[in-house]
Amino acid sequence: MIFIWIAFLLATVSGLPGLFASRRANWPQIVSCALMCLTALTGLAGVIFIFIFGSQQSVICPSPIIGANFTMKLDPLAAFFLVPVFLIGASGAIYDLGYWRPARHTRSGPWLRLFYGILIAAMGLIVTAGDGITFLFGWELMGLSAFGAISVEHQRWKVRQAGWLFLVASHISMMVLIAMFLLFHQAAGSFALNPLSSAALHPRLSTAIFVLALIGFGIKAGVMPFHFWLPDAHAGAPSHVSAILSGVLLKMGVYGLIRVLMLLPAPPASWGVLILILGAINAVFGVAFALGQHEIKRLLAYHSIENIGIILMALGLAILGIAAKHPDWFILGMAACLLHVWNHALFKSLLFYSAGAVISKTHTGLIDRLGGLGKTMPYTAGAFLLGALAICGLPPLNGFISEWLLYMGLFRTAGPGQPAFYAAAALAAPALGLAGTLAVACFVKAYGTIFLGLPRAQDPESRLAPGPGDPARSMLIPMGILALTCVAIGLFPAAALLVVARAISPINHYGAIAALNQYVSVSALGVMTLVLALSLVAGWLVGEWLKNRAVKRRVGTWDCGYAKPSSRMQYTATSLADGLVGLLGWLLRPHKSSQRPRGAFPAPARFSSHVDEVVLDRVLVPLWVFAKNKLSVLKTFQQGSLQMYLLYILLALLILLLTLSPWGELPQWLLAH
Amino acid sequence: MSTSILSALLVLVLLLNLFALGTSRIRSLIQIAALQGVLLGVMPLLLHGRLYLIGVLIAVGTILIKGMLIPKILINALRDARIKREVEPLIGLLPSMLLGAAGVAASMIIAALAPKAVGESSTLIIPVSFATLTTGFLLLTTRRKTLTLATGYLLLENGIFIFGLLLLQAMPFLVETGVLLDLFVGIFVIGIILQHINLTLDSLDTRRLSSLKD
Amino acid sequence: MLNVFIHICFLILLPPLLPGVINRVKAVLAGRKGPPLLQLYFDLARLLRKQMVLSSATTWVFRSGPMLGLVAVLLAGLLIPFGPFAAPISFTGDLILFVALLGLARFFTAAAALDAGSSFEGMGAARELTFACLAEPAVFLALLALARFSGVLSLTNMLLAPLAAGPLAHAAAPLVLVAAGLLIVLLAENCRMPVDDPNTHLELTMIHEVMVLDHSGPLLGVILYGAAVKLFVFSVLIGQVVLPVHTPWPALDWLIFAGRMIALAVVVGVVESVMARLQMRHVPILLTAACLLCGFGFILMLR
Amino acid sequence: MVLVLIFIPLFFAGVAAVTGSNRFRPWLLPPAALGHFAASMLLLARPDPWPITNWLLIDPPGRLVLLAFTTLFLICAFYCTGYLRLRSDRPNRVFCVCMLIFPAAATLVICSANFGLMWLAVDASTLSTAPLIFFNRTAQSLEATWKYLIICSVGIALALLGTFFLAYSSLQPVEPSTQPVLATTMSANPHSAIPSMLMNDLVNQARNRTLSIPWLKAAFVLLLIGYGTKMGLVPMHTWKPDVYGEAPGVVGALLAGGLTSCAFLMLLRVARICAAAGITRFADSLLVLMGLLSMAVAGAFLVDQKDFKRMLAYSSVEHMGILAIGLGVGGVAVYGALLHVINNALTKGVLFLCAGNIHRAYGGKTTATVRGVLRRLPVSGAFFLLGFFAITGAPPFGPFISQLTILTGVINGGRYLVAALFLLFLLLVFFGMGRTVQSMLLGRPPAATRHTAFHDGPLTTLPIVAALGVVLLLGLYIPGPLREMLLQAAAYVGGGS
Repeated sequence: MIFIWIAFLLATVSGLPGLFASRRANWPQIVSCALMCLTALTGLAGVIFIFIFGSQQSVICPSPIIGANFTMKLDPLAAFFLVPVFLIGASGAIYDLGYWRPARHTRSGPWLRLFYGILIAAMGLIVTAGDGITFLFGWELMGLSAFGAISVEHQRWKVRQAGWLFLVASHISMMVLIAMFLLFHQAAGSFALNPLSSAALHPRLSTAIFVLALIGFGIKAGVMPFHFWLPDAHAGAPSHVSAILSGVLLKMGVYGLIRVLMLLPAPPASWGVLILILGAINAVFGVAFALGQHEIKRLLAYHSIENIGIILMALGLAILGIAAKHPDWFILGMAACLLHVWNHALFKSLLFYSAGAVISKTHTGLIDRLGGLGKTMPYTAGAFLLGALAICGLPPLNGFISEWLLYMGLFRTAGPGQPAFYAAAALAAPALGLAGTLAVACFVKAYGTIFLGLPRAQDPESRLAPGPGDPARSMLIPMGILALTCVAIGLFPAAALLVVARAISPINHYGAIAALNQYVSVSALGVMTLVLALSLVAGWLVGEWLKNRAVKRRVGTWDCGYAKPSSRMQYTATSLADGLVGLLGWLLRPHKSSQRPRGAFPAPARFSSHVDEVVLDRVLVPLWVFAKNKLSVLKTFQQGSLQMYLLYILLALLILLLTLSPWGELPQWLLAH
Repeated sequence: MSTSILSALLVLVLLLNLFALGTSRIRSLIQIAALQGVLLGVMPLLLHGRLYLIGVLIAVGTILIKGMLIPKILINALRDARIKREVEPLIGLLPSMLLGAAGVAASMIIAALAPKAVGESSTLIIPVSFATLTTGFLLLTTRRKTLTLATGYLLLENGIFIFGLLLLQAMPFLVETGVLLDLFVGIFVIGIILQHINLTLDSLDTRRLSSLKD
Repeated sequence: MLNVFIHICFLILLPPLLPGVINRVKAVLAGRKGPPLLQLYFDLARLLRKQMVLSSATTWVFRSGPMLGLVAVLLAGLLIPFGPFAAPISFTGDLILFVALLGLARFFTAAAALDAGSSFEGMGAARELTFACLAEPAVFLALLALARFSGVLSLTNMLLAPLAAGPLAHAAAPLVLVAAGLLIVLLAENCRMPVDDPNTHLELTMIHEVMVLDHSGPLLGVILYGAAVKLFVFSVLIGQVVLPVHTPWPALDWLIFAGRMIALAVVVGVVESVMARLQMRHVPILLTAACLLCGFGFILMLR
Repeated sequence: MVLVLIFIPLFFAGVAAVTGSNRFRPWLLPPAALGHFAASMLLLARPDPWPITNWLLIDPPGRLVLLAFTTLFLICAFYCTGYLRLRSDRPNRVFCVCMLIFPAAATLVICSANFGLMWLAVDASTLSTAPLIFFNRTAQSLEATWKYLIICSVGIALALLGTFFLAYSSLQPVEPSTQPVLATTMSANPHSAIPSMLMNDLVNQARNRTLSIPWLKAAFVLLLIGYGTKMGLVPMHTWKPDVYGEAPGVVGALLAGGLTSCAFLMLLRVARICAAAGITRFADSLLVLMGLLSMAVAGAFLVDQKDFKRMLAYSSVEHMGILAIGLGVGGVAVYGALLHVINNALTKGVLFLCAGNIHRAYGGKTTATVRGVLRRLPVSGAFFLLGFFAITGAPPFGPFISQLTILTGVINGGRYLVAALFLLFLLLVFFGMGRTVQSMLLGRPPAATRHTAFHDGPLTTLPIVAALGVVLLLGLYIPGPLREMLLQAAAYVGGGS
């Protein structure tokens, strides 16, 4: 416990030195990085203690709410969620050393580091909160500090918009959660996060709590259709902040959902199905939207939606398991859910780091203007490739392990003799498969266009020409760490699942460890991934050997006999995705603009398609504008004429006096109920 | 006997209200207000058969302030302001008179409905006070000149003062004089502001005073 | 043990035979003589002896892609049972690994294609990926149906279950639907008619062939071989579903198995020669049909 | 003691009136404020050592408001010296004098137990603030002052009528012959049967059900309208945006934090009588109605509000609505409302003082000219942002706690609809304010405003820091004594039951 405390403290203060030092000095950055690493070490030490010795609870101090305290509660589940917080937090701080140099980001640097530290501490507070008030404190602190971290570069209009959207979303979720916790308080009689007894809880009330929780946490987790804030925020923030947002902050929503659901007694199967369907929709639609993106970080942002969808599917399966008294569904679902939380944090941060490296070198994130970076930035390319394979759920990497568990659970719902209602839940498996292949398409597109082929710049001298090689070591190290963890979890799933099982223990009624192994043979899977990895390496070696042995000569790519091929004739990402975007046009509503060559001497032809944020641009913005216009009608009542103002007073007087008359009871009755 | 005189005075006040609504000249409007002030000053004396200290003092104070000082301020403001002497109602004079009459009727009905406390001297007090109140509000909402607004406020206060007669004993000396004083200071400050308005905007027309809006 | 050995031998040696059979059938139906049955073996032998020409645009992805693809497909081949004999590798959940391996192969093939930086190969990669997205759900639905039918989650037991149940099992009808769906998937995944014409020479209309334009020599050989193995693996999958026969004599079983493979090749050949190639924009409809077939198969199992 | 409290500012006001030096005069404010603060602390610490009459008693809610007011006045006083130093071009005699009379009047409101006296004090406070608003001597400030005077005077007049109704409702049948006698000895025996304006008499009579209910209801309506006008409840709020928009920031702070709290205190006292008389439901539903209306209208006007001082005005309207709802809902919500009085006062102080600085630096108060404040005035900008988050109910600041407590009361009262609307309007307010604040603070400051005279100085920023510090503290921890006071006050109003 004390370790966790120190960790939070260190994280909070890590940004302070920068505020009091000169803006161009380097040492505050190094100090804050060191403090953040220290945070990670102490924090992880505390986490290990929790894993070994089990839950702890402690009262911090009486809270200003009457009859409530600030309490912290640390159980293995919380500890499990603390791991990415500390790990990604520290690696981000290291990445920051090379990525956000004081020389280039003189003004924004100190603020960024301040907010970054507070953000880490706030997320830790959320996870360790033992009561609603503390939770809400952490929640808002997280929202505000993340808002600060996103909009450090607020002189850019896009960044301001992104920050504002994030703030709006986070405030809506705050309000919903306040309502949720108030209902919880009414049901439980206190804000403490203890399981509710089914006796005290009216089913309508528990349903209300569930729905509010789903919305409130869903907004933060970027669940469609509440994801409108997500792409802009991820694209606008500095890359390591995007990594935190996508890798850790979204998971806070997942954590809250799990926590609250586990407090509610006897969730009905319908909840599980609802979450499952929601998850499937998110998984497929998220990656579908990602296909239409041209900006690497926006693309990654939509993939966060996809992965949240996968996590939700797993959660839904677990709920279904509780409702249907099927321990195997619960265990598999919960294990997949938690493991994927870790995995997504790892490979998504890895991807954001490499994307950040590319952007910092080439000054653009537009996929179609890049190319051939694999030769000049081999390490970055390798990191991105690993991340891509992992996020596509391909063996032998970690993403595959969690998705495999989820598939296992889903297939089991279709076992012989299961009622059709539950077996139908297995239809989520094809959806997951579809999401998987779409992801493959999407990342072949991204990886192939950015790192393979030739640079697409008109002239090599332009800024878009590949930069002078890989980024600074301080940026490569965190990538390396994350890549290694991805591989490790992929090759030794059994070890990771031991931790997961420990994390499930406080919320599960079945005894996880035995269960998991008796339903699926993780060890066999581990062996297989190991074999696969080895044979892949062998294959790669053979390829290299062939090169040394059999290469006759090197020529330009065969260009079908064109006179003067240019690297801009390569297939672009837009064209790669065009087929699928066309198939999904009913959903993505792409704006296509094309100019076909005509006549004997055609004018320059061009084609471009753009997929915008449907929920935001087609629904919310028009709605908001409409509301604004309607509200501005009211302003005619404040036209500056004193006589009118006095008339308002008179009218108010008369109307209120009317309530004295017999029929004045009506409004009172209305308001009393 | 005193009760009947009181009632007579109250009726007089009622008539003055209608005049106030009907007159088209600011000066006469102010004078009407002043006259009302004087009448109001007399009433406390009549309220109970005999004289006693509070009554006399209040009477004198009222007559002094409501009847003389305040009208003086307003008249001065009117003299300094280089403006037309018409009241410029937002709605015609006749409609406002009709509205006033309606107000009187309504006050009568309301007063009739309202439960009375025993030992009330004149049954006219409540309706007349309500009617005066309504008149004040009418002047406030339907006149354009700042001065007429001030006068309307004065009538409003008069109405309240009349109601105050009902609980003369309840309102100790301090409160009563305080009320008067406040009224006086209020009008005084309003007068100052009026002068400033006059200096800066060179008019007392509220149309010039509606620049602040959303 | 012996069976495992035979399994591996079949997996390595048999695949190049199928294209030969298919081509021969097509030739016969077209009234031509056609290339020898073992043509692909000869081609491979020649290609492996050749040297290769590399584009200066390429990186290691271009060179290793085909190898990695081949490795993945071979491993997938080790996961499915041949005939009545259990697969060398079998554990609960290997069916997911099976699908994932095919995905891995696809990833590297497409990446390798993009590495050459030619628009044709980009085109091919785009089509490959697009159609795969439609084929994948069909495979999963088929697996669901089989899981529902067999109640186990390892390919071996799953695919031996129809065997146990016998050809006239109660669930025969759904299985036929599933098999039909899988056949379409096979045609699409292995770029046969009516989805793609392996013998065409117009780059703009090709899918698989156009992805490998720049590969030459041993690499091309590896690619051709990998494609053959993929075809083989798919055929095994279907064969296990449609013709569950087995005898007490293992040797006979192996013969039956080989025969079944060849029969399937013949079927494919016939399909190829009787059907014309679809327009690219009609392919998705065909694949959706495959999804529906497998889906119905699963739904029918639900009752 | 209470008299001392009232006379400290008055004394300094006298000194200020006779002081000749324009530069020295502002320095009279801090000692006055310190004295007032110290005296108030003494008064709050122990029961009044020298009570004079039963007219000047300070009741538990009064204690809270006194605490909030004197703290705010202290902060504003220090800020004011810095502010007036910047405005040394203007004669500040009247300003200083009124600046010192106003607290005396407000203190009288807080400390008096007689409705008549309270009314006098409220009116005095109105009149004493008018010259403060007029400080800038521009046409706009003139118009604002004018509207303020007329609207508030009318409101106050109605309040007076309401007070009369209240007294009249306590008029009981007695023999006419005995009236004069009693009249002379009235203040001697507060429990007389003749009309009384003393808080305790009225409450006692209400308890023995000897108040005439219809007149009491009418009185409540009139007082609600009257003091609601001072509070700025919709639709009597119309003076607020103009006045807060035109008055100097520090005056806005005193009005929004101090005057409105006093007006709310009046409503609270009336509500107590209603509760005692058992017409709680009537009073409560009206309060909740007005409160929701205020929140809704404020929210609507806050949406794309270009002028940040008017924005603060509407936010003040919204918070008056919150107070009204808290009072109306009763139960633990009253506790929340009383806490919110303090939080709102201090947070509004922060916001208005920062707004004053920003206005000084940019010479404009619309988002057209005011951009990139965080660059131009780092301290004021940052604290304006924090104040914005605080006032919109974000933890870890005090208003979050008070609003949450009020909401708890609403939910426990089973009024889900009210709770939903409450949250909805809070959201609307956040959108409206947030957009303006964001476009003010972020981005690059216009070149023209980079090098204007004003910069953050100690006197103009430290008071802000202090105020926000208190707000933050109240969000994290409520000292025992304060909690005691709050509980007592809530029980006093009848919130406890």
